[in-house]
Amino acid sequence: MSQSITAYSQIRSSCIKVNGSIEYCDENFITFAEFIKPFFKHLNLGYPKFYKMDPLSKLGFIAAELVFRKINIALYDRNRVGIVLANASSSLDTDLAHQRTIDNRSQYFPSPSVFVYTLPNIMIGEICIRHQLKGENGFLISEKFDSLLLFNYVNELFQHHRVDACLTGWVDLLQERFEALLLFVEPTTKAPAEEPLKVSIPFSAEAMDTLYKIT
Amino acid sequence: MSQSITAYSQIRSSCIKVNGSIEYCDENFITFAEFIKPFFKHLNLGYPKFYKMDPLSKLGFIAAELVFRKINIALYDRNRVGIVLANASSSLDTDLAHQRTIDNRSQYFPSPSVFVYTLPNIMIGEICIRHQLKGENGFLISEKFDSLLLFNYVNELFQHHRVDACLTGWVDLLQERFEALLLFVEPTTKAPAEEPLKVSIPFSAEAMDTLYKIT
Amino acid sequence: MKEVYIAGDNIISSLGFTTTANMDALRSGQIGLNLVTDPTLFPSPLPLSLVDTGVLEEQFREVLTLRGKTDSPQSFTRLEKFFIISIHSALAPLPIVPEDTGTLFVLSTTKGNIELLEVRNKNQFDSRRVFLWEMAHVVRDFFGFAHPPLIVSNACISGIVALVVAFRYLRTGMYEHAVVSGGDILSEFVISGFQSFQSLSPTPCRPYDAGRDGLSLGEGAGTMVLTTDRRLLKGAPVRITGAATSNDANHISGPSRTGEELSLAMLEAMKEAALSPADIGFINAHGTATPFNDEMESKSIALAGLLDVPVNSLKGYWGHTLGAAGVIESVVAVHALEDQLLIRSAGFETPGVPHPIRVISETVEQPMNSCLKTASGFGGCNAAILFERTIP
Amino acid sequence: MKEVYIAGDNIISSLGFTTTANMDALRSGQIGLNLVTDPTLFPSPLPLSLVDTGVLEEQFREVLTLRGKTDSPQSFTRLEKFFIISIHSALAPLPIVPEDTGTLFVLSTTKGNIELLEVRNKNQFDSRRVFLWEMAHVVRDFFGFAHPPLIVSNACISGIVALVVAFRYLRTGMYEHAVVSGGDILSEFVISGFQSFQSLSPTPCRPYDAGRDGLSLGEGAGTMVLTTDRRLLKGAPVRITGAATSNDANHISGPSRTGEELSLAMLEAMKEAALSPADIGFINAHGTATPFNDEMESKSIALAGLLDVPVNSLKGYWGHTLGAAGVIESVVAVHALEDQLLIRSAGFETPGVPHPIRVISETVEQPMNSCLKTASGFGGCNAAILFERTIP
Repeated sequence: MSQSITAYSQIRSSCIKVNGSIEYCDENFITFAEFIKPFFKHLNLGYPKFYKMDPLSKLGFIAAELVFRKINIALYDRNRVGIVLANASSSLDTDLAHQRTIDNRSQYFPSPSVFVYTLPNIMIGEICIRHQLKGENGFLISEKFDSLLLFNYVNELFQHHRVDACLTGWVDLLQERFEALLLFVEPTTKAPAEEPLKVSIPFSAEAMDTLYKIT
Repeated sequence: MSQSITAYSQIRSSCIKVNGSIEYCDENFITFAEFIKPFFKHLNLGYPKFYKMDPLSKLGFIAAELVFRKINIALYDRNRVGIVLANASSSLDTDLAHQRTIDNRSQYFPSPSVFVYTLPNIMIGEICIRHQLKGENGFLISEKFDSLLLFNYVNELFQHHRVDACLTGWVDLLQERFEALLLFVEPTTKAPAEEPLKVSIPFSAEAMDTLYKIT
Repeated sequence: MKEVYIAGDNIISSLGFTTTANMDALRSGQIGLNLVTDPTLFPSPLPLSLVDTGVLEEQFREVLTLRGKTDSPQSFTRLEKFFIISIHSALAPLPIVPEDTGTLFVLSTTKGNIELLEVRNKNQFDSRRVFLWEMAHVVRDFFGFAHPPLIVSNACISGIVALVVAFRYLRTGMYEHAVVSGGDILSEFVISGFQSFQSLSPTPCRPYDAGRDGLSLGEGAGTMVLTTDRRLLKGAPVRITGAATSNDANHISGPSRTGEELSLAMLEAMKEAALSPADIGFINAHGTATPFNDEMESKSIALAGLLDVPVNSLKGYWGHTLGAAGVIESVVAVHALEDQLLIRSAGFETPGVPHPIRVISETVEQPMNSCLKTASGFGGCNAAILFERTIP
Repeated sequence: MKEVYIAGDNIISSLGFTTTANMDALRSGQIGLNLVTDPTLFPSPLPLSLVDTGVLEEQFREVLTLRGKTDSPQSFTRLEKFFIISIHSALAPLPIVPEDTGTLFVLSTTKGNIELLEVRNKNQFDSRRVFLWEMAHVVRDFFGFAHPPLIVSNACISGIVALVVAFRYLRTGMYEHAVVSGGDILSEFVISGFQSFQSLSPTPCRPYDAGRDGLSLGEGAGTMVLTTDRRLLKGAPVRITGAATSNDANHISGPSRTGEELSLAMLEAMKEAALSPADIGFINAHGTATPFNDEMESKSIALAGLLDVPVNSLKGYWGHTLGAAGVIESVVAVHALEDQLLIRSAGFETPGVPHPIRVISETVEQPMNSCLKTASGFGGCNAAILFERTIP
C-alpha cells in the first residue's frame, strides 16, 4: 500500500498557494492579521467564528480550507480522516497574550476565549469542526520542520489501518512570523475520476521536504 | 438572474439514482429499513448517528448525501446555503411510534429519542449537521408533490438574495411507502470548472415535475 | 419591492379570544398559566395555558351563524375551531376577502390534529384528518380561500416562517394580501414528549431568570393579515421590513453553544431592513425558560450587538404555544409598537444568563419604532423578523 | 506486528516519587488534593495536588550524583527536574539504555516551562527555554538519548497520544524500546485560565458524583518504558494491544453532546485488540468532574456497550495533571491489572451521570485481564488505549 499527496496548500512570506499555484500575494503587510483578513474575506466563506480564532488557528484554518476546496470531503468516511500537525512554537503566540492578562494583579482579566487557544491542538479542533473530521488526531512539536517526524506518524496511521486519508503538515506562527504547509494524503489507488482537482505526488519525507522548500 | 439544478437525487420504488444514473436497486425488501441499510453500508460514511434517525430522516439524509457527492460544499458560504423541503405526511410515521409509547398507561414509556423526531424539520437539522449548512430553512406540507410550492419558495430566496444555493425537494415516508427527490439549486453562472460532476438543468416548476415523474 | 403592512390580527389564548382582550391582560400583568389537573393530558398537575372550552364552543357557534354556515360544530376539531375563530376575527373588520385570487393563505402548525391518534378519539373523524394538509383544507374550504393553503411545519419557528414567506411573496408582488394563521392545541402527545425530555417546569416558566428550570406549555392560535395596499389602512400601520432564518447545524434537540446562528438570522433581518442596533426598540425573543435556550439567546443578542436593547419573552404569560407562538407573539409585538409599550417579561426576577441582556422587568411606555422578533426550535432552526412603525 | 510490553514505570505526584509510593497511597485511599494558599499560584485558597518541593530538590540532587553529573540544580526548571527524576527512576532497574539507537524517547506536556513567562521568573533561564522542544532537548541531553525527542502536545490527551505513538512505532519494529514520559507543573498561567472558565471546584473534585461542580488541578510526571523484547522481562508483563484517537468536531472547549466520538475511539481500540465488552476488566476514564465531561463519558460508555464494566477516575486523588495525566493514570492502570485491584473512584458517592455506569465505590481485589484507559480534552480530542495482561 502506498500513499499520495493529492492536494496541498502553502502559506509563507507573502504568498498563498494551492497545489503549487499562487492564489494570493500581498507584500504590504506588517502583521499576520493584516495579511490574512483580506484573503479570508475574498474566500467568502460566511464563517464568523473565524474572527474569534487566535492567529495560529486562523493560519491552519485557511490552509486547510484551501486543501478542502480541492477535495470533496463528502466522498470520505469522516470518522476515518485524520489530522496530524506539528510546529515549533506550540501556542506560544497566544500564551503571551494570556500571560499579559494576568501579569498585573490590578489589571487581572484572564479571558476564557483567550485561554482556550493556549493549546496548539485547538487548531486541529477548529479544522475538525469546520469539515466534520472525526478521525485520529495528533499535535507534535519539533524545533524545525521535520518531514520524517510527520511522515512516520502518518505512515503508521495508514499501516495500522487507522485512517482512510489524513491531513498533515506544519503550521507555525509566533509574533508575525508564520508558515504553513498542509498536505492531504490518501492511498494512491483512491479513484481519482470523481475528483479531477487533485494532484498526485508519492507521499514521502523527501516529497514533503521539497514542498516545504518551495513554500 | 436565473438558477439551475446542478445535482439531484431520486429515491423511489426500488431504485436510488443520482443525476439520473442508477446507483442502487433492490426489489426484494418489505420495509424501508431493509431497503436502505445495505445502501447506507455501501456508502461507507462512518456516521453511526444515522442509525439513531427515524426513517424519514434516514431517507432525507441519504438523498442529501448523494447530492453532496456531486457538489464540493467547501466552495460555498455555508451560511448562505438554504434547505427547503416538503412532504405530505409530516412526521406522522414517527408520530405513530410515539403515540404507541403512551397509549397504554401501564406501559407508558415515552422516549425523548423518539419524540424529537416527531417534527418533519428534524430531517433538515440532520442534513444541516452533516454538511454544516447554516442558511435559510423551511419545511412545507402539501397533499401531493407540488413543484410550484417549492419553486416559488426557493425562487423568492434567490430574488431576495437570501441564499447563494439551496437544497430543495420532496421527502415523504409513511409506513413503508417512501419517495424522495432532492435538487441542488444555484445561480446558472456559478463557475462549473471546479465541479465537473455537476449537471445543469434550468430551475423551473416544469423541470421539477419532469424529474419527479421520472423518479 | 413593495411595502408589506399589517392590516389586522387576532389572538386566541387562555387570556382571551381577541387581540384586545389579550393586550389588556398582558398590560395588567395577568398570567394565563394555571395548575391543571386533567388526566387526559397528564397524570399529575402541571402549569398549562389552556383555552376555555366553553367560550370556544360559544364563539364557534357565533362564527357559524355570522358566516351563514349550517355545519355541525362536531364536524370540526378543537384546533380547526381555533383557526376558524381566529381568522374570522382578524378578517371581520377588513375589506380583504379570502376568495380574492390576490389573497394568500398561510397556515402554521406543528402537530395539527395530533390528538386524533389517541385511542379515545379514534373514529370521531376520518383518519385523514391527522394529515396537516387535510386539516388546512378544512379551514380553507370554510372560508373559500382562492388558493390552497401554504402550510409551514417547522417546529417552534413555524409561526415566524409563515410570516416570513408571506412577507416575501407580498414584497415581490406575487400576492396582494396574506392571511397568516398559526395554532396548536395541548395534547397528551406533546406533553408526554416534553416531559420525557425532562424540560417541563413544575411551576410557571421563568424566562431568563437565574432560577428558571424548564418551559411551560400552552395552546392557542393567532392570525395576522398582511397587505401591500396601504389605501385599505387607516393611520400609520406597522410594516415588516426584514426577515431571515438560519440553522445551528449542531444538534437536533439542543441549541447552539455559541448563539452564532440565531445572531446570523437577527443580523440578516436587520441588514435587509437597513437598521442598526441603535434603531431597535425592543426584542421579543423566544425565551422558553429552559436553561440552555435562554443562555444561547443571550449569546446571540450579545453577538448581534444588541445588549442595550430591552428584551422580553411572553412565555411567562401563556407558555410555549408551539405553532401558534410565532404568530401570537408577533401580534403582541405589533400592538406593543403601536401602543409604545415595553411589556414586562413575566417570571423574570434575577438575571441568569451569561450576557447582560436588558430583560424588561416593568411594563412601561417608551417611544420606539421597531421590534425584532426571534424564535428558535428543535432541528436547530432559528428565525428573526423585523416590525417597524410607519412614520405618519 | 510485534507485541509491546510495559517494562518499567514511575509516578511523581503529591502522593510520592515512586510508583510503589503512589500505589500504596491509592490503595489506602489517601487523597493528594489539599487546600493550598500560595499567592504566586492563585490569590485565594484552592484545593491543589502539589509535588513536595523539598523532596523534589533532594531527589534531584541524588539523581545528579547517581548519574555522575556536575550540573548545578539551578540550571534545571521545576518541570525538567520532574522529567529527569521520573525517567531515571523508571530506567534504573532496567537493562534498557537511552543511548541505544533502538530506544525511542517520547515526551508529553501541555505547557512545559510556561512559568518562565511570569515577570518574577524572567531572566532566570534563557528565554528559549519556554519552547517545548528546548525543554525536551534539555531532558534528552541529560540522558543522552540517541534520537531527538518525539514531543506530543495535544491538550489533556497528550499522555495517551504519547503512549499510542510509541506503541505503534514499536509494533511495526521501527524501534525496540520506548521511554514515554509526561509531565506538567502547576502555574499561575494554568490556574488563572481554568478559573476564567469557572471550571474549578472549591473542594476536591468528585468525578461522576451528582454533586460534582468542577475539576481540581494537580502537577506531576509519569514515565512508562515499553519494549518488544520480552526476554528482558520477568513474569507475565502487561501489554498494550490497541489504541485510537478521535475528534468531536463539535466545540473547542466543551465535550461532545452525544459521546459518539469518544465511543468511536474506545470501540476502535477494542477492535484492534480483538476484545469485546465482556473482556474488559475495568475502565480508567478521564473523569474530570466537570458536569459536562462526566456526562459525556457516561454516554460514550453506554454507546460502546460497556455499562457493565467497572469504571474509575483517579482525578479525585491528585486532580487533573494535564500532560502527565495520561501517563501516570496508565501506570496505575497497569499496576492495578497486575495486582488485580479495582481502585475506588475517590469523591464519588451519589450517581450523577445520565447513564448507569458502574463507578467503583470500594477498592477491592477482582480477577481481570484488561483495562481500557480513556482521555478527552480541549480541542474536542479523545483517546483510548488498551492494556492487557499476558497470560503466563
